[in-house]
Amino acid sequence: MDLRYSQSEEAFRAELRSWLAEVVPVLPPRPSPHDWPARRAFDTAWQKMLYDAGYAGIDWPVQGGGRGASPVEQLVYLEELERAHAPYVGVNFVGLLHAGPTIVVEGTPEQRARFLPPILRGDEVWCQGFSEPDAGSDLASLRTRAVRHGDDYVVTGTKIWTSHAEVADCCELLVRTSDEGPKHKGITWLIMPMDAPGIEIRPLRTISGSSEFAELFLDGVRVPVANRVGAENDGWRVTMVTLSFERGTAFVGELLETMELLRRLKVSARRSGAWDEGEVRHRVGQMGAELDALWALARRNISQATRTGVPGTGASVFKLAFSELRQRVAQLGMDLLGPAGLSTDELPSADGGEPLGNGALVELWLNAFNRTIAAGTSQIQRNIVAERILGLPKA
Amino acid sequence: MDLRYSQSEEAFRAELRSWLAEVVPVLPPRPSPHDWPARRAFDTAWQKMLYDAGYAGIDWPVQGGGRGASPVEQLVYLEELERAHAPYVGVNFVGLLHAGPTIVVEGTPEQRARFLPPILRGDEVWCQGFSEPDAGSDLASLRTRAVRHGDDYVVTGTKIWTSHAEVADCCELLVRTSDEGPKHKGITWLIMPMDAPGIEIRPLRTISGSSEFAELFLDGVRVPVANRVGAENDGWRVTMVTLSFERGTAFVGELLETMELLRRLKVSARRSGAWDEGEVRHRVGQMGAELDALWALARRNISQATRTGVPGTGASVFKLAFSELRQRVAQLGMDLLGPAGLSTDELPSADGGEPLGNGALVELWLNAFNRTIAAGTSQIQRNIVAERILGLPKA
Amino acid sequence: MDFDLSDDDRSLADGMRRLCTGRFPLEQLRRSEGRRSLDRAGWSVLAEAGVFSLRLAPSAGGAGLGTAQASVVFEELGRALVPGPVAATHVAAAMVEGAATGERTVGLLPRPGWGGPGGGPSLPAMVGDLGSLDCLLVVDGDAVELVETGELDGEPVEGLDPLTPMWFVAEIPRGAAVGAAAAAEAIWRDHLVLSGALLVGMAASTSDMAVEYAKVRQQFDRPIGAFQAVKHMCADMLVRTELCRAAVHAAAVAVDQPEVGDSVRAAAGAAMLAAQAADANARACIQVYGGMGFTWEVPAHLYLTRARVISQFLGSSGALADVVAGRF
Amino acid sequence: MDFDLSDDDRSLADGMRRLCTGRFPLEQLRRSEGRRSLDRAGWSVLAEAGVFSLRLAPSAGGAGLGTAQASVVFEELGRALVPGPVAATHVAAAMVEGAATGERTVGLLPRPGWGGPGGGPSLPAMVGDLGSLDCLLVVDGDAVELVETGELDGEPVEGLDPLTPMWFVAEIPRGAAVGAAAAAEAIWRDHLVLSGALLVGMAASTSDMAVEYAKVRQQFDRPIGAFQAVKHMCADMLVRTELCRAAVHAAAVAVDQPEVGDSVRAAAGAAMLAAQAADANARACIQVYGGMGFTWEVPAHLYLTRARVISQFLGSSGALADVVAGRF
Repeated sequence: MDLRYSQSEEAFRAELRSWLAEVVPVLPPRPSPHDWPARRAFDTAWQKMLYDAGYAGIDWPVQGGGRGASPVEQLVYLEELERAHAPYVGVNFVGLLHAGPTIVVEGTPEQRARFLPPILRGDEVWCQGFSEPDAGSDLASLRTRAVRHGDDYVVTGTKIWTSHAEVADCCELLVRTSDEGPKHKGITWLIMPMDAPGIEIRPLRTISGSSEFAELFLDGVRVPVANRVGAENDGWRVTMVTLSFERGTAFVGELLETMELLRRLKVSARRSGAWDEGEVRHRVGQMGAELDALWALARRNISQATRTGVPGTGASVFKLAFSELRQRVAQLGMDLLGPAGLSTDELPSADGGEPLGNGALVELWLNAFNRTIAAGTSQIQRNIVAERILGLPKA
Repeated sequence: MDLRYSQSEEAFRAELRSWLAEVVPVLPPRPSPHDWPARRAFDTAWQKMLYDAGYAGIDWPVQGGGRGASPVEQLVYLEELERAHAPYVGVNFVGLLHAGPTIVVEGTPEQRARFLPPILRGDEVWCQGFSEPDAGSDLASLRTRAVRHGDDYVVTGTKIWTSHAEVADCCELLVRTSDEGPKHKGITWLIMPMDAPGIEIRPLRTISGSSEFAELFLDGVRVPVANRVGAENDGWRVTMVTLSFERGTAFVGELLETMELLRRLKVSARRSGAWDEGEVRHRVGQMGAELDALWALARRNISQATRTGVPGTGASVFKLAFSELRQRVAQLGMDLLGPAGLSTDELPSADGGEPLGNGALVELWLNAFNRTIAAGTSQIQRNIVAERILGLPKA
Repeated sequence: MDFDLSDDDRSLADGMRRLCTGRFPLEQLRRSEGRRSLDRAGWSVLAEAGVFSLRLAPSAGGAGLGTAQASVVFEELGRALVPGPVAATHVAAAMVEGAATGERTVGLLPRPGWGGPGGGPSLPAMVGDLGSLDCLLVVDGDAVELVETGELDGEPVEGLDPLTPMWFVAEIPRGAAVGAAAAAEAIWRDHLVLSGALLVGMAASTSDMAVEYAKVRQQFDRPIGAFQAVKHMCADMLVRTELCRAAVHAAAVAVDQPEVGDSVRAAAGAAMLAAQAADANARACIQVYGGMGFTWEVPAHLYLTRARVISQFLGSSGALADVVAGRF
Repeated sequence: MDFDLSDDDRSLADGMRRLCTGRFPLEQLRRSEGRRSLDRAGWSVLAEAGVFSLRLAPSAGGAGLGTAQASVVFEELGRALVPGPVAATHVAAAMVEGAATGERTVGLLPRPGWGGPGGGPSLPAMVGDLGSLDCLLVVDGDAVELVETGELDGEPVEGLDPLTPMWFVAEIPRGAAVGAAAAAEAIWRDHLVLSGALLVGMAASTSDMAVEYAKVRQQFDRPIGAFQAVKHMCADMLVRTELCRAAVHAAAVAVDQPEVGDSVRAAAGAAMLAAQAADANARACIQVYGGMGFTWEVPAHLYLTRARVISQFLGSSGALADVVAGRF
């Protein structure tokens, strides 16, 4: 067990840190969270900068156009980004962390050549078309149908929770291609061009008022067979590959951001005097210890992934604990805000010091409710932990 | 909604209070919790005193030899007993709160005449033979078999969690009399004399070191058919009657005792200075509010039972909340004890004041673990609440 | 002693529920999301139904009913998410001319910095519905003061609850003294009880929503309510609701029948439990609804944010627990 | 960076687990329930296996290993419920002659009243295994003192944990100063880490027990582990164990590699989480076992009471959280 970084890892860190110190302060102002075209422009411009500097797809294999760095370097990368308050993946989330890695592993050479470079350069944005209104936790029961006509699949159905649909060029799409046998044996993984005719996008408003997600109504959309990743009816296996990336290091950036948030809450509590209450200190200490533990667990998961090549089951343990902790940290923030938490507009602070940022904090608090639902509810995660790790019987 | 007591209820209270003030202070010292014969002697002598004073079977119907008082008077009775620090039912628990009320409702005139007066007079002690090693939460799967031979049932099997077996005269016993149809359709409710040949009693030690429970090994025990309560194979219905008593007002005495305990903890915390910590005060206030709410809920349940004649489903709600609260109050006690909680011997207090009674408190803490298990685990109670009250589907 | 609801109590509740579903259905309330002014016509309907005058003597234009009956009525207002300062205007009815009849809407604030029974938030003060308030009662341990809203310098801000417009008010001026310490305690206590009743109704409503959804939403070829994880979450929601409802009713009865117990302790404890239940049940409701619970469309979040708005003005759980602990 | 256990770490753990199951099987330990003296022969076996000398330099008779390796070893001791002051004697090894070789058993106490890192219980002091201790290290923020047990006036009392005999000690005398503030901090920190490791092993053990029972215990015609209520309880047990294990290992590495972070913060946080996990998992284990979990025969309660004994000497969750909060 060694938590020190090697010389080459430290060299990578130093080089990255100095680059970030140069570019981050002169970035244009962040766009409004509600202005999706502006967000796309900002996030893809940032991705282009990373690409030009050699930091795109840090842990993607070299044959996928990535840097081929180790998971540990990916960790250093995330640490430095957070430290520099640099932008994170934004609208490139699905391309960089979901679809891209899946195509690296499961795509054909032609698919890799066509789809990977535009992701890394920030030229193309992806969205996700997995869940359906009646296929949430029970994803394998999805019913969006694809029927083969010549060189195309003709796709009809409804998708939901499609992130960034309005600004996306491509969609990773799960479709039903067979009704025979068990339901997860008739699913196929497709790449759908978002400019194909027959796609209707209806934005879905979340409880924080954002329209990060949409519903997709697909009516006879033609998707070339050449855009199929993996074999027909083998899409469930491909999906498990995709989800293993989501459940791997995908939350590390948010963990580091949450640690930073807790530190800010501590500073604010000291200033306001709330720190004098044992309960506030104990909540900070309790959550601080849990964040430290999760950071240790993340590094353990990454060390094990480095050894085995794939993210392990530790990811479900991490996700389960972190999603609830994120909610509790956000709750402490709300409690410290007091009455100021009743508004999403920025308010002056009571003591004249730097305000805690009540608008951003309220939004973070509301968005945190999503964490125990998205990417597998906590109930589903507990099933996974109990059945796959502990070997308890299915019901 | 009226929380005032009527004139007749207040008259009953006054009369009882003055009787208790007279007799409780001159009771002999309480026996050691580990000396069962002495406990039997103490508890039955107390029951005899109650009987002679007209306070035995306060809410039993008059035809069962009881006082026939209303549930509200039963509540007054429990309040006054707790207020006077009088003994509670002790080893008479099963007879007074389980078997007796069941025989009142379901027994034959002969059974009532034979079995009820000795319970009320403290002449006979009862124990319970319901659960089996393989039939706990799933009670209806019980396998202790009774085969009819002439005027007797011949019973063979194993029972567990039999309270006070070693000092009992009678046992309320569930046996299997049929294997046909659903498993709960082949059960019969019997009264087994504990001096019958073929009964072996093996004490079961609990985590607090007490031997309150035993295992019963029954090998060809003869029980007269005349001792059958209800029809053959109709014992499950009779059992539900029995359990409805257990889940009714059975916990009210313990609720009042827990309120008294919390008040003692407050006094102790004030003396030690722990009261200066916001967390200690907030725990007391939180639990105090929950105890007040449970006391309100108990009175609501009793008012509804008075109207309908039977304890309602509110009892499961009460049991679920109270069993966990009891554990939390006990935990606060342990936390206030600090190092003194590491011993079950009585220790001098740190500040020279009256000690909190660490031995008794540690025992109470350990016994509280039983509360979320006995009389239906919290998991089973949640099923009952969800399925019977909310109408959610069975799995 | 008969702590069950009487037939009169039940028909009072039924009547108020019918009024709410008829006049204030949620679909209609939601059309005013983001509103900055109160629906005055709706306010008059509430006044005519006796929501504010219920406890006044018949000679003063009231129904002469008790706090217990008021709590039954307010539970229905909470269930329906009826907006506006209903509890404040109700407790002000005997003190502020025109409150009982709905002619004047009255807000209630703890004097900022006051840490007495129930505690209170410190500056900056947020005041809900300020634009539609005629006056404010400001309460601390010593007195009740009446502040005309014209004297307040409020800045409109976006509210957390889309149905409760908010104003930021940097300073609360002193007002005319309209009551002494005893009145202050009674007003604060009654406001805790009736706010608690609103929160009970909200906890019950999200519990009902979750249970209904768990019965119809199918995943893995069965209703999700058949899975123990969901089933037990629903059971816990019911337990929380039943407990705080019993607590609020007992506190209300203690206000009406002082001889049965300490009404301040009962009010503080009941408000605390009701605030916790409304919050926890709204969260559980979002979780049972899954992804849909995270949408604006499903109203679970309206219960979550309304609960926070109401609770914020009652004092934190810790402050309320302190009151109970001191009097236990 | 490679935070995974190395092959050497794993064989160290395997070896210690074999030693424990061979020499300290639980059935055998349980035969000494109520004992008042330590099994000296067993103590020597632990010493020979290097439990106390592990971190000493080879020149001092040790194995020259790190705290990380010690934490792996102590997790196994905790899992097996090996009794006696193992963590205290280990951290005293470099300071007290004969501790490393098992010739002297050493206890460790915070100076009563000391509220420093990790805090400490106030009087009356309870000392476990006093009758078998040769000496005690008494630690506060300023110094480490060595107190010979002959100077202590202890009264034997019935212990909460039947495998840890207790003595009541009204007063802890001053002893010889054997270390200054830095040594005191290091001793206290290392004791937190190794006690944390014991608690991790205990949390893992009750988790394993519950999972195994849930697989074999049948009710309603299926293993109880097929019911989500039980299944999810087991999942939560694993989550707690994994989290505190990672925390204890990270704290141990921080002791060995000071440049990677604040070892005192890591130690306090890890000990706190491990104490919580050992307690919560023992409770969950009792609940999964149902009635059997409430029997003396099933060892779940031994883990519950041992966890309380160990945790009591580390300071409360609040005191440990304060350390983390101050340094976060």
